[in-house]
Amino acid sequence: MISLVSYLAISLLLFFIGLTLMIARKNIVAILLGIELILNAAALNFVAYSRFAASNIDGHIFSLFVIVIAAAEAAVGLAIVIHYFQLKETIHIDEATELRN
Amino acid sequence: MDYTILSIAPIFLAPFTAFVINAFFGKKLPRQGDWVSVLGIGIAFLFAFRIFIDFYSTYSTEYYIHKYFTWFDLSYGENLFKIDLGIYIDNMGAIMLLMVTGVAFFIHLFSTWYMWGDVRYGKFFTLMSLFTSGMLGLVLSDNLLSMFIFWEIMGFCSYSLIGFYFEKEKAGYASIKAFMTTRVGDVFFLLGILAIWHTVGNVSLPDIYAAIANGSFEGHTVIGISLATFAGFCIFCGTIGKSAQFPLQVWLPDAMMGPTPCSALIHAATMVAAGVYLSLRMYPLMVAGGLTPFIAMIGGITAFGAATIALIQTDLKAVLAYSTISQLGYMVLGVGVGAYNAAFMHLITHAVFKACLFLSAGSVIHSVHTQEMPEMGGLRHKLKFTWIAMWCCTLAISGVPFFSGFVSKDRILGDALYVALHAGQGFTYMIPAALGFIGAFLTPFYMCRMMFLTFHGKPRDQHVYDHCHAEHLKINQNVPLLILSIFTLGVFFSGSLTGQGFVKIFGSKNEWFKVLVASPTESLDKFAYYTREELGWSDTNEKEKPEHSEYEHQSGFAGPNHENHEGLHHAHVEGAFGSIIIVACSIFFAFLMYIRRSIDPARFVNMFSVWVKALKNKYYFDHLYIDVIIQKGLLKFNNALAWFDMGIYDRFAIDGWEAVSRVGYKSSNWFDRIVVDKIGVDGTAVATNIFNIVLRLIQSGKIQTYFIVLIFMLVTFVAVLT
Amino acid sequence: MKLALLANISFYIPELIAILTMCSLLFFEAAYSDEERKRTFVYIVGLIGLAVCMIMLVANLGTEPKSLFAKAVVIDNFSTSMKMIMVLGTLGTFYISYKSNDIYESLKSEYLVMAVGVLVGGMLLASANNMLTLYLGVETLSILSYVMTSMKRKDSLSTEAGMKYALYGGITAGVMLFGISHLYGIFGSIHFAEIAAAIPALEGAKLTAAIVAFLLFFVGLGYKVAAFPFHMWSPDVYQGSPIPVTAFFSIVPKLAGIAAIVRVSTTLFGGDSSMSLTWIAFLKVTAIMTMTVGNISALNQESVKRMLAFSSIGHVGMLLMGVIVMNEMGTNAILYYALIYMFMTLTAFLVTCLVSNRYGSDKMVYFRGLVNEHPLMAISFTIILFSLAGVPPFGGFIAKFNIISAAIDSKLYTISFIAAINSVIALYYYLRLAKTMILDPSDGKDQLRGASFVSHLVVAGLTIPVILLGIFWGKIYHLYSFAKLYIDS
Amino acid sequence: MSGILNLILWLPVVGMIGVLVTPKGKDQLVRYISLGATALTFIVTILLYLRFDESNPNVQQVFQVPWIEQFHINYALGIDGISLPMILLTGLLFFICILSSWTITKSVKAYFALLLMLESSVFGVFMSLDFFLFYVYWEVMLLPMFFLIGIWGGENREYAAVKFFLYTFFGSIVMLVGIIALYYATGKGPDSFSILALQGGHFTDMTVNVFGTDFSFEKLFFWSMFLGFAIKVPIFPFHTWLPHAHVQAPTAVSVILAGVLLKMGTYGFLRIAFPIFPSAAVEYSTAIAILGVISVIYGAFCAMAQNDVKKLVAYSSVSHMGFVMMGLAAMTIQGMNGAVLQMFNHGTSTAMMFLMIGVIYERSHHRWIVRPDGTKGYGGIAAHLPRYTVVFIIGMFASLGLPGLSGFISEALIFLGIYQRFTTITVIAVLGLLIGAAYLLWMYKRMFFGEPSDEVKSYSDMNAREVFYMVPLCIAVIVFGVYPAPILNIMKSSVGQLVELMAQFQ
Repeated sequence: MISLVSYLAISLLLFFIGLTLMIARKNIVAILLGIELILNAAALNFVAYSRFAASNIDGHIFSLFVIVIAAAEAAVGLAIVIHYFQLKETIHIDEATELRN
Repeated sequence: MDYTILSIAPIFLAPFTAFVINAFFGKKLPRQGDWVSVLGIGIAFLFAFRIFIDFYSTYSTEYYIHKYFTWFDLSYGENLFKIDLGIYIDNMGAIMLLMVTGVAFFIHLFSTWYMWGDVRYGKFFTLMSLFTSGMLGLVLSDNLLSMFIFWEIMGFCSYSLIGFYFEKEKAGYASIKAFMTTRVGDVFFLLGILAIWHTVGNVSLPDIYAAIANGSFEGHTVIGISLATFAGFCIFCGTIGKSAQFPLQVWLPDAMMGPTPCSALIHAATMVAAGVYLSLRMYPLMVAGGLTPFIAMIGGITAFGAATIALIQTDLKAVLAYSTISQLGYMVLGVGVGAYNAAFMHLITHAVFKACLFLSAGSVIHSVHTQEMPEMGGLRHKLKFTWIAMWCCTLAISGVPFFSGFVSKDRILGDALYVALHAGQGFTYMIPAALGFIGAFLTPFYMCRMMFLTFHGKPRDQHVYDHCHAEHLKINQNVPLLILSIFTLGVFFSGSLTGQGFVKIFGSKNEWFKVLVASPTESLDKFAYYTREELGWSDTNEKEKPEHSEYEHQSGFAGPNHENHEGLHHAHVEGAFGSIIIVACSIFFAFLMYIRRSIDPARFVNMFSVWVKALKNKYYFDHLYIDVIIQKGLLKFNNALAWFDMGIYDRFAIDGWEAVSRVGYKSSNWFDRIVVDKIGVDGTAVATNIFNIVLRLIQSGKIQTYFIVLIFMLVTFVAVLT
Repeated sequence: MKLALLANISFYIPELIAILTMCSLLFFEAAYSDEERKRTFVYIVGLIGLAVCMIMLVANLGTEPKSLFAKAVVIDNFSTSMKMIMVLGTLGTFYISYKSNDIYESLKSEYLVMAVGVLVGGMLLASANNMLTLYLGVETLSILSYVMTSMKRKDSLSTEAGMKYALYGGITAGVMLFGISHLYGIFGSIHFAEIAAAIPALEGAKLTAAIVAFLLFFVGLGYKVAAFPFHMWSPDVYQGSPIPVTAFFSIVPKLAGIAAIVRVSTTLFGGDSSMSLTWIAFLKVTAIMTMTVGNISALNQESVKRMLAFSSIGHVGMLLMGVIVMNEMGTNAILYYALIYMFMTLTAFLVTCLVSNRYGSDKMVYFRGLVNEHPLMAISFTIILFSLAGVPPFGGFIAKFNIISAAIDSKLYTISFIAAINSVIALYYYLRLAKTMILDPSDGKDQLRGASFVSHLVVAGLTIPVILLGIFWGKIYHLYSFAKLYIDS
Repeated sequence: MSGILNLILWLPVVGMIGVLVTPKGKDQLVRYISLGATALTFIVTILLYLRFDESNPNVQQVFQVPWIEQFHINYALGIDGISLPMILLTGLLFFICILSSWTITKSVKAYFALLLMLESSVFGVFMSLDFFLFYVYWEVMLLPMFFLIGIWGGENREYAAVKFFLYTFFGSIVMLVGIIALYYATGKGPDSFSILALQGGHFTDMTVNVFGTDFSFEKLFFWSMFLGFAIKVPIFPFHTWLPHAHVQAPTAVSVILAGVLLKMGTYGFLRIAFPIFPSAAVEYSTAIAILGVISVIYGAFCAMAQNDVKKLVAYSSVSHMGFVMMGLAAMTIQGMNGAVLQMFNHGTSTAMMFLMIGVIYERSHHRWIVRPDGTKGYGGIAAHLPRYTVVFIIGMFASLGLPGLSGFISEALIFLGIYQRFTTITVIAVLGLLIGAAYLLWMYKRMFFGEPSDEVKSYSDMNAREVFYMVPLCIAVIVFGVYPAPILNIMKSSVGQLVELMAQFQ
């Protein structure tokens, strides 16, 4: 029997992997991936909570919205990254430091 | 006699009006308005004379005029406070008024000759009028506050007159010196006024006398000192400043930078007299405060020290200036030894002969266009009237019998001798008395030296001599001198020819001066029941003496004891004879040295070379004050403080906030870059390596810095809040 | 039931009109081919659309507060007022974008479309009544904002800013969502009212978990209003964005975020449970740090835009102070502050835009002696700067006065003193700019391009309300005192 | 209800609008309009004086209409014996300043408009009975000052203007917190912003929590008000903006700054800080007296070291305002009356000094007594400019406190007052008189004595306009020195009432 705790553990793991990706990777696409992981962790939580803790389907609905928004965000994010690549020919995060005092 | 405002006020208002008229319209008036000033002081003289006659005819120590009005009233509810200004004339005041107006009148008259042709002729008279009115106002004042006001107005006038020739840099220094030195005393004077006001609730003279009589001063202390001592000391400091006593004597010699008539006014009738006058007015307070030994000491030191400096002066006016300081020392000594009456008499007699001396000196200087005595000599042939007048005054100041100085000064010395030897006061008064007697030897010497060098012998500078026109009798040049010199005779003051009661002339009012000018300490009880009356001009002239006076001299009275009249008289006779001998020796000595030239002054100069050097440097007081205290101390301190204020305090403490914020900003930047980027990111990288070997060692990314901060802050918040 | 939901739509007309405006803008964009005429036309369409939206909002103002769509959104006077301010702000930035070279050179109507889109998100956020709408609002705001930021397509700075914004926005939205998911787990609901009801009963591990979850939740909101410590993106993004966009960002998302924070705080943490106290303490620290960090960072900025960006962080701190108060005075003060802030920010950015048009830079040196060439503009801008600093008799002072009043009314003396000190720091950098414009000599510059007579009038016209609201603020404040927050239970 | 205060308050604004609508290039017309406006205002202030009931200690000529009803903020004006002398002074000085600014040629319109705006705001401060209104005017006054110093000032004008603005703003914003705190402490009632209703010490027992510590409400907000007013006065250690501002400001602005604006600080103490927080004021009066005496001595010493004559006079203002603070700290009938009188007298005498410096500056374009390189700046003026010298002497001796001129009687009253409470401080403070005389005379000596240099010989003496505007000040200085009763009569009831209030808390 898979319990709530298992879901939570997985989602937490996903969350931290996402965070780590965002912090540690220098490829911008990888960072975007990290965001997706975090969003997925949340979505997983929603579904799990909806099943085990709450007596309504709000969680399910929420996770549907999350998926849609994650897609939108990924689309916009990738578009910007591509544009950035066109301008700078790099997607190395460390080189995006023009905006400094 | 019934007084109204109209019968007293013109004494002050006439010269003051002259000042106002001259100040505004002086240039448009004929002769630049000098006659307005002369007329003003003349009118004042007439009124003063009328009052004097009234007092003289009343001939009572109990008689005084006290009238006052409210200057302003700040009372509200239970807080009562008003300042009354008024007029208080007693015998002393009446005599003083007569002296001031009389002497000032002649000085004014003389000035119309002396100053004629000066660029700022009109301005001179404007200031002289203000000066005189200031002094008259001070004498008329019934309270210390208005005394202080006029006191300061005189300070201003002396400042302006000393700096009259403002093209000269030296005049500028001299005027500042005069004002600032006297101001040192004034500040203390003001403090004294405050102390008295706080205790008595008023500063009018009758109120103060009443407070002393009733013992209101006892039991109060100011910063640990008994109130009477503190207040008395502060007020005496005013005297020290104004009357050029040790250690604030430095300004008076420099004051001769002004025109000579103004010196006459400062040295004789006004400024310096005001200081002694104040001490005399506040004599009961000085006594109550136990300050008399101190006062005597100051007087003695001044009398002696100034006399020694006068010995070596070559400038005609400088000799007179130091003689003034010396004579003022005698007056203060008189106050200190309880010779109240004699001190005041010396004030009057000195005013007359010193005015005359200065005017004579002015006459000489104007004729020969130099002040240096070594360039003069033999002038008696050309300046006959001046010569006569000046000799009269010299004899008077020297204390030669039959002249006024003998009457007054020798009574001071007599009293000093008495308190030093007979009154059982121990050694307290010994030194002042001794200094006084040495001074009495020096005075005739330097005065005669001056006379001999100026008028006698052969002309030393033929050019100067030839340029000097022989003098004719002129109403505004030598007539004032001659009239003033008449009053150097002692008979006017003593009532008897010799001053010791022999050959009486004034009949029943023979000892009028002695009788009328009674020490307030002796008549304090007339104020014991004094109460202020309703506002407005009080009509009371003569106060009823209370039937049963409970006032008695306090036990432990600190002043010099004059109870033993027998001993006092005895001492006076001793003193008189002693001083006659001293004077005779002194004049003879001067005669030998400067006429017969049988003694070479250079011998003495060599003998006392160190001392003479000190004398030439005026005992280094100027050096001490100007070079050491002001230049090395005050100005350096000021510069340092101003530098601190703008350079340190303002720059760092005030503008520093800006710098601090900038540093704050920079350090937050630095925090971002160093702490977060290097330690945070790299540290996390290391941590990530440990947990996940797959990830390789990474470097910081700027946006990732933000993530780090974000997470770091989150963790912090979580840690703190949960 | 379903019909009832549909009937609710009549109260949702303003948002619908905004969405309609967005669509029609896209339509006209595609329909017209003549570039120049299209441009003007598009602007007219946008203007009309928002004007109608505004009218509808005004019409909504008096109505009874109610919650719509199964309590997903709340329409009350507070949210309506906030929306009105946002609509006005958007209109203002339209004018700036019309004048701006940044936008003019590369784009046509995208700015309008995007701005109205963000506005819709903001409106959603301002009336969000459950976690889902709130999240949707945040994301609508954010995703369009990323695009707006990188709108200067040829400019690598702009793109970089957009990218950073997207990444930062992504992580914060993710963290927030993660927090929300746990909140849902703890409370079993996403509706504010139900969560609020459950909060007092929390204890033990659940309380701790809730606190952590709420913190994660706050990240998203804090990032939207650029509150410390989630403000770090904003200077970079503001600098990289075109000026109209920066102006827009300083107004609409911030005010929407503040509105959401107000609603969340008031609805969820109105009581005095330990959760509420933690939340308020957290907000206090955030407010203090936000205003201090914002103002100190603004001190030595050479770029006026960047300075204004940092200063807007400072203002957010002041607004958060109004939130902490958690009562009607606070919300009134926030509304008033928002209104004045909107006018001030618009004017400031408009002038900056005009200057930057001419010189291609918004460095402070280019403002030297502005008063000699354009007295009206310079004086207006100076007034605005003084107002921003809170000098009477301008609106900014009254705004600060009201906020501090509200704080002191709740005995928050410490934060009031800190706010006061912050005003002084703020004055310092505003004075620097005022000094540059008025006191420094000009360097014999040419006329500003695009600084037409109309621009001057607009600048002056935007300044007038700032002055008037500083003197006759009784009426408007009176109006706002009806703008109560509706708590649907 | 009386409209006369409104008239005084808004006449300058009308003048300002008149100036602003004057067509370009008509500078002379601008000057005459401003002159007319200030002259008219001055005449109305005199009418106000004639209408004033001296025996009534309370506020008179009250005009009150609601402004912001929710907060009970009123547009409330009124005067009493403390504010009337200040209003008279303001009316007079602005009239004079317009005359003295006749030679300004840079942006004439803006200059006169700002000056008129300044006048109105200064009147506003002295007339406000509503705390909010007071604060608004208090701050509004900064704006024209900022520009007047910053645009028409000397070489380093921007720094001075910014410093002045920031410094005062800092003080006043802290005060603002106090104002708001008072509003809530009184329970938001209808009188919560009324300065008069707040007076009387209603806050003695309250406490507030700041930075985690409990403070007495009264003490904390007394200090917050203190800071606001002390910076304005300015007392040591808040004085350093003053030398900068004075040195850089144009003549007329220096005159207003020293003559009127500094008095707003002490006026604040009299009208607000003391009566509203009497027990704190009494408790801290020693500290205030000590700060006062430090200002006196410190200002005087710093003045003595200055070679810039305007800076010297600026420091002398620090010194003289220290006397005012001492008089306030005395809290006796003499001290308080003396302080108010000193406010008036310092206004006239220091205005004279600054005007005279302005006159010579117009001729020499420098202000050096001794130039930084050690050479002589001025020197020998007395021999060349007799009229100038006479007026200068009057002004200088008035500020030196020469009896017979106005400064003395107020200083004497202050000393009398403070002696009763702080003897030792008095003993130290009288030294200030000594140093005060020293630096002024030293300045006078260096500027006026000696042979005039060729440069000084090229100066012309005061012209008719300059003499004309100096005459009223000379008259004021002399007349109120000889007979101060007219001014004292105005203030004594109001001050007496204040003293009675303070006495209840001693």
